[in-house]
Amino acid sequence: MNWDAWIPLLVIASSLLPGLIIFFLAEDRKRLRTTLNLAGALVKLALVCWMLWGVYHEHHYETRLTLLPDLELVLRAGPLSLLFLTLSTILWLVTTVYAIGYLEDSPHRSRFFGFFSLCVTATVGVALSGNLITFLLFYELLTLSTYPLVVHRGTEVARRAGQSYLVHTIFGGALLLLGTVWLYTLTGTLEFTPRGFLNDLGEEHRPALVIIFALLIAGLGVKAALVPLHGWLPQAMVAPAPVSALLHAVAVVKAGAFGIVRVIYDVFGVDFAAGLGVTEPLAWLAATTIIYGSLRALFQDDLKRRLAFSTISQVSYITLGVAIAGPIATIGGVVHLVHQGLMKITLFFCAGNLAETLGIHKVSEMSGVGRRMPWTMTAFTIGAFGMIGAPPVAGFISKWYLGLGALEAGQEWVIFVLAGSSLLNAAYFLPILHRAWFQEPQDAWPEEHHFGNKETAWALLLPPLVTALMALGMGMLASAPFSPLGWAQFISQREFYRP
Amino acid sequence: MNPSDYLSAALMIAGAVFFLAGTLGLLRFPDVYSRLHALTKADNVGLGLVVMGLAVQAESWAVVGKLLLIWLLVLLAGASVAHLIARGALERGIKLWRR
Amino acid sequence: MQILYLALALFLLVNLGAGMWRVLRGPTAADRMLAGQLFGTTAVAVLLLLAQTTGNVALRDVALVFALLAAVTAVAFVRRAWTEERTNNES
Amino acid sequence: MSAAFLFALVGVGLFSLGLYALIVHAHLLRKILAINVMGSGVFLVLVALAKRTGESQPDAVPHALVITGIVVAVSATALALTLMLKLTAETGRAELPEDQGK
Amino acid sequence: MEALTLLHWTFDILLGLGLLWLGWRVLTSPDLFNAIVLFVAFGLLMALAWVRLDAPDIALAEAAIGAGLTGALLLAAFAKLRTVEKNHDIAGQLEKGKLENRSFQWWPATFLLVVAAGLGHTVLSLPHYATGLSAEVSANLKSSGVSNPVTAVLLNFRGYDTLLEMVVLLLALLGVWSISGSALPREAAPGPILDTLSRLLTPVLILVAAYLLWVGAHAPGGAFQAGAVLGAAGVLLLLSGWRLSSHLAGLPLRIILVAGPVAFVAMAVFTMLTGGQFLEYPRAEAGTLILFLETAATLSIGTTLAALFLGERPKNKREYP
Amino acid sequence: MGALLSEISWGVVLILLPLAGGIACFLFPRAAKVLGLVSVFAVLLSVSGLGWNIKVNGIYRHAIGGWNAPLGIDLYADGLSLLMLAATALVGFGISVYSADYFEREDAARFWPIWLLLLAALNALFLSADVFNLYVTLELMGLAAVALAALAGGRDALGGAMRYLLASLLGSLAYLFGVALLYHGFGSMDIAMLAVRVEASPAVWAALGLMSVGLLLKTALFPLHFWLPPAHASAPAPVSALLSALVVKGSFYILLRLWLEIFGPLGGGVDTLFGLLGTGAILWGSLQALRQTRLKLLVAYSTVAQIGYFFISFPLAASAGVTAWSAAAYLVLSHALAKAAMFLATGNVLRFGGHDRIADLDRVVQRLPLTACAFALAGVSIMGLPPSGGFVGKWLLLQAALTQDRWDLVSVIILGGVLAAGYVFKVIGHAFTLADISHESREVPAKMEWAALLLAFGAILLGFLASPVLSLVGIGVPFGVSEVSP
Repeated sequence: MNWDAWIPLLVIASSLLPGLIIFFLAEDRKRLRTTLNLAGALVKLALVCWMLWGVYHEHHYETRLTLLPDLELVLRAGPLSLLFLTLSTILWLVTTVYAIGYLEDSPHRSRFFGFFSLCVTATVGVALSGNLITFLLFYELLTLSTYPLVVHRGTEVARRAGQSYLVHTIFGGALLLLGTVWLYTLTGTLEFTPRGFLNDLGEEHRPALVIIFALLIAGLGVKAALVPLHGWLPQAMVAPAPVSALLHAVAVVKAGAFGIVRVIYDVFGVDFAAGLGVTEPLAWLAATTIIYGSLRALFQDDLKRRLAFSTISQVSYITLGVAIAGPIATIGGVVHLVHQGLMKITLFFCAGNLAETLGIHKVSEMSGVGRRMPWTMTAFTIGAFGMIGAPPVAGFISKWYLGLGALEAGQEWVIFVLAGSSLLNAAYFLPILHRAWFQEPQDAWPEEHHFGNKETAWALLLPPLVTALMALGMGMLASAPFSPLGWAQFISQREFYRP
Repeated sequence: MNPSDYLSAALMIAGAVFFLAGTLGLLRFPDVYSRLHALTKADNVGLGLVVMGLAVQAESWAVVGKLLLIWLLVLLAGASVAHLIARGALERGIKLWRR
Repeated sequence: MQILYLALALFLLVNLGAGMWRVLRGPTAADRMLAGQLFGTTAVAVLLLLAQTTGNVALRDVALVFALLAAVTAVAFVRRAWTEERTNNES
Repeated sequence: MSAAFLFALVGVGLFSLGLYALIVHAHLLRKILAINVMGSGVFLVLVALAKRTGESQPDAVPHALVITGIVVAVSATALALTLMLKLTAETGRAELPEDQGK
Repeated sequence: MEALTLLHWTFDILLGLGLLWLGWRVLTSPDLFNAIVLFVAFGLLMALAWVRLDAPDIALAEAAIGAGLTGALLLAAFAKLRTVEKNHDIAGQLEKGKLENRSFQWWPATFLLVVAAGLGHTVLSLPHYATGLSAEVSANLKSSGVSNPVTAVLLNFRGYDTLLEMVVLLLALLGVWSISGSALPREAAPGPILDTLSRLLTPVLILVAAYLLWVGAHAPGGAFQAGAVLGAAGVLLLLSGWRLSSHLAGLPLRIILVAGPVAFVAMAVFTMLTGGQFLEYPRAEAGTLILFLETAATLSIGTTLAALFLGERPKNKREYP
Repeated sequence: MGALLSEISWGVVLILLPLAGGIACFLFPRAAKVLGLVSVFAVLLSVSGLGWNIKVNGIYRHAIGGWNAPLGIDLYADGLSLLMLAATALVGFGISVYSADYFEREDAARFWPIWLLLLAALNALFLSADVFNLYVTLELMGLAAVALAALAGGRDALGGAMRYLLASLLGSLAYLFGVALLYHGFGSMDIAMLAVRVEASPAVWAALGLMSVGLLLKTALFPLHFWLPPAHASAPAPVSALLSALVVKGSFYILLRLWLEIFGPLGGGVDTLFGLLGTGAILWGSLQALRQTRLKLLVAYSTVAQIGYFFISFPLAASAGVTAWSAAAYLVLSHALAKAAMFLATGNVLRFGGHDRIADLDRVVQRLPLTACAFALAGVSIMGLPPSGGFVGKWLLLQAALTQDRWDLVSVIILGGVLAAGYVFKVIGHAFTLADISHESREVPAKMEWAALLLAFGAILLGFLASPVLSLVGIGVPFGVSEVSP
């Protein structure tokens, strides 16, 4: 075992160990806790950068541990893994900073940050998984580590949200498990392989494979919030804002979407899946979810709920991209994994800032807030434009490639879905912006806190600004090397062009 | 069959008759005291006769001794227990039968 | 002689069965226990007879133990189990 | 048919009788008696069938097993009786709590 | 000869039917005390059945334990049950041991008839001749150290079972001591008759126990039977109002209680240290070692049975002067 | 060192050591705690010795008294026995550490000797190769378990113990009847010899029926589980843990052993019946667990449900033997650890808050984070979520079921996991709800919390140890070689 084999493990450990230590820290050891959190995040970032450089120079980072007699736990850094890994690592760092500011005086912080770290560990594991059982392992760990975060507030509403979350995810996990074992009994392997590992399977297994696909997608669709499995997501809004950011942008829904990408690319293979005839229904399902989520978002007054339905809609772009099963659409879908993450996390940070600073929870309370919190609302505006798909924000790139890809694959109907969704996005974001920037403020904010002469605490303000800038930058510098788009093209090539 | 066989047979049959008598007494007599009386007499004598009958046939004196020991033990236990039961019955107010 | 031993044993067994009636009938616990006493004695006799028929001398030891243990049981009854209150009933 | 099978069948009968009583009766002392009768049935089967050697001397192994079994039975009976008494002291009835009031 | 066979058959069939009938009455008679007396009688008949089955060793054990000690245990428990129920003052509920004789229940009865029929069929289907392990037992009897095959099996061939057996007894006692706590009914003074009886019988019982222990090597008898008789002696003493003096009720009593298993464990360690298998006695000393084991076992069994009868942990102070 | 390890007959040591320990505890009640802990630790070491021994030399066989079977009794240990012994020693040690602080002086003197004798009985059971000897160990185990179950005193515990005793005695008698039939039909009590000699006949079928019913009763397989919840729920916490984690496994082991060696090869539909009952157990037990309002009863019913999983293996073993049996073995092992941890955690909750009403748990579990964590980790294994021993077991079970298209069983396995999640989270949810800090009643010693946590952690760790564990279990090929490769 050379050093390269250790690095994936180190990446896992860099958040696992601080997390475990934090559990045992007393509530008031704030400085140590913060140090541990940030140090872990920075170490992880460094390691990821190291791996990025390495993979680009064709190093192989792979860890294997025996799990069952014929099954191994595999952690491997491939291009797709790194894309997701980098995203979650960066966003973890940002979110940690934000959470430190956000949870300034609330109780149970050690518990919170412990599970927070576990949650990131699970996400990183999901990203690095080299086979389906490893994926399953971290996927379930993610369920378990996010549950305490969802119910963190400890209210009756939170408890019910947690229950709903559990019912959905446990059920999804069971389906995923079933699909995985079944697949294993057919093939004897679960190793993620470009263009899938099912090509040698006989014709007689096709019906079984269709069902397995359905099981896997259903299992993943719960976390990816595909309609009709999305019920938990809006309820989970009761969680603290950093948790929502984590759920929506980094960890949970992303893990689901990422899993769908994995299943279609590295388990079934795009061609094989298309040949089975399973991608088209999936595309329709994704399209339905996109429209449904947008429509529901339109009618929410609660800001976070509106964002939640927006997530349901936006995440399905990723699914849609891979389900179209063409090289260009793939680029769109995969790159949206990153873009949506950045934009959505910005929006949630901003929503959190509004709630924390002014006590604003509802869209109808936002009149004139742009003047009170200009920086926050600037970040919010960038995020919202990205969601709508307006250039030069990153969201535009995703939609552009999705549209092109659909045309290339001869699926023109997708264009209408994209257009319709963009319109709807505009319809639910623009009124917010209008209200925030152009309406007169109310006499008093619901519950105002003062942070000196700043609009809010720096730990709360910095993260959304950073992520907003990144979203902007990725849109403008999309063709630069090492940009998400570049990676997405790399991934797409690997899948569609035989060497 | 030699003469000793006849002797032992007679003794044992007599013993059996006593046992029968004891049982009949147990079944027919009207109260616990009279039943006690009949029973202890009859079965102890019955057993004694059977033991004697067997002793006639015994192969060694040791066997005879053991047989007698058994009989003595039964006698002792029977008498004591009968006494205890009778006293207990009186203490508990079980009435004597009067014609 | 064998036949006589066995016949007597059989007779005593039947005799024992007849005595069972008193156990079932009662009426007082003393009566039942009394019948139990009869069983012990009868069983000792049966065992001695069987020892003679089968030639298995060990059965005399069984009879000996029987004789001893029957006494212990009876004492247990008198000392412990006989909890009847003063009664005025009569058979 | 021989004495071996005769007594083995009696053993089967006692086993079944005991099981019936164990199911039907609620009183614990009765249940304990039932278990004892069942045990005697099993012992009888074990020993009766040991007589099938065709010689005067039966198979000694089951005899040893049954002696072991009798000691187990008396130990279990003693424990059961103590438990029954203690339970009765708590509840006032020598029945299982769930059976009471039926 | 014909008549003899007929008598044998009659005896066996009557005995078998008697057993079944008694078993039935034990379990159905409406009076609880009656059921116990019938159970003692049932033990008596069982002992006769063992005799008929050429199993004098078991007959001895049954006479001592099945009919004797179990009867005493049941009678004592019955008495305590009355006291307890009286304390609870649930009037008329179980008046004088009469219980509501649950009416005949068809479903269990039918089910058990089927079970009995199936088991009966199974028993009858077994081969009519089978030697079991008797050949192996007699082949190895010489090297076992004793000449009574049952003792050979119990103490040598399957001595391990016997070791565990001693532990079963010990565990039962531990369980009883751990559970109990119900006060004994105060013992009435024994009275002259009982006093004399126990004075006479106790030495006899102890002698008989020693005799059975000794004779077990070559004839029916052995540790269990001897232990049971010894236990009966203890029971008789307890019934006569005798209690273990307080300074013996602690460690000394416990040492005697575990003497049997300790002897076995010591023997096991000894045999293994001398290079043999677990409980493999040196052939030459097998007889002596077995007698040693049996003596310890007899002491333990007797004391344990008596302690089980007493039912509660002896106190370290005198309760009954 | 190596020579010493293989010179000593560790199987014998494993039986004598706890026996001697138990007797010593009985003789010197004041020192019972120390003597007990030392004995249990020594047993743990001896199991490692035995494991080392059979890993090097293969199957362990020891002819007691120098008489070989069938005349004498043999001790026998292969990978399966080793697994059970190791589970017993590990869980037993954890529970012992817990008990050292749980029982006060008076109770400690009662608990330790019985527990050590129970340990001796379990070890003897797992090492026995003789069906009658197994009966004696079964009785030993039963009496010890009942005595422990009654320790708490009071109406519930005594009633539960009484019911348990009756069920246990009935089970043993049925088993003994089976032994009688086997012996008289085939002239031996040695399992291996019987395995060679048996052929389909009424005696074998009746023996199978009697022994199965007897052992199922003791294992508490639905619908013969009626005695388990009252007994397990009313005993002191360490005792509940012992009963649920180890004692029911003893009778299951005998059943498994007999099935593998004697009855399984004969065929017949009994395995299907076991599967059906297992299904019933999973569904009924889980639903009952969901309905409970008291934590201890919930955990007890969870045992009823989990026992069902062991029996799902029987119908699957016909054509996927090794996988199905490995699954059962792994489930037994991980259930032992997880369930012990759960009961110990419950004991902490009860001690701290003085009650175990699930609806009012908030304040209690929040003040005991380690205990809550232990319960949750154990719950992960019970639910069968990765990474945990329970997951490995269910994975293997699903694999065996899917290779034969047993969709009925597949759905039961999956559904059981979902239901388990339901009842586990019914409890865990309370750890996160807001609650006022209340006046707690009693301090919980740290050792008691850590014992529960470490056992639970062990159940999780098993998720990563499947390969070595299964290769150890495979020593002596207890499950045959009929592997179906996927």
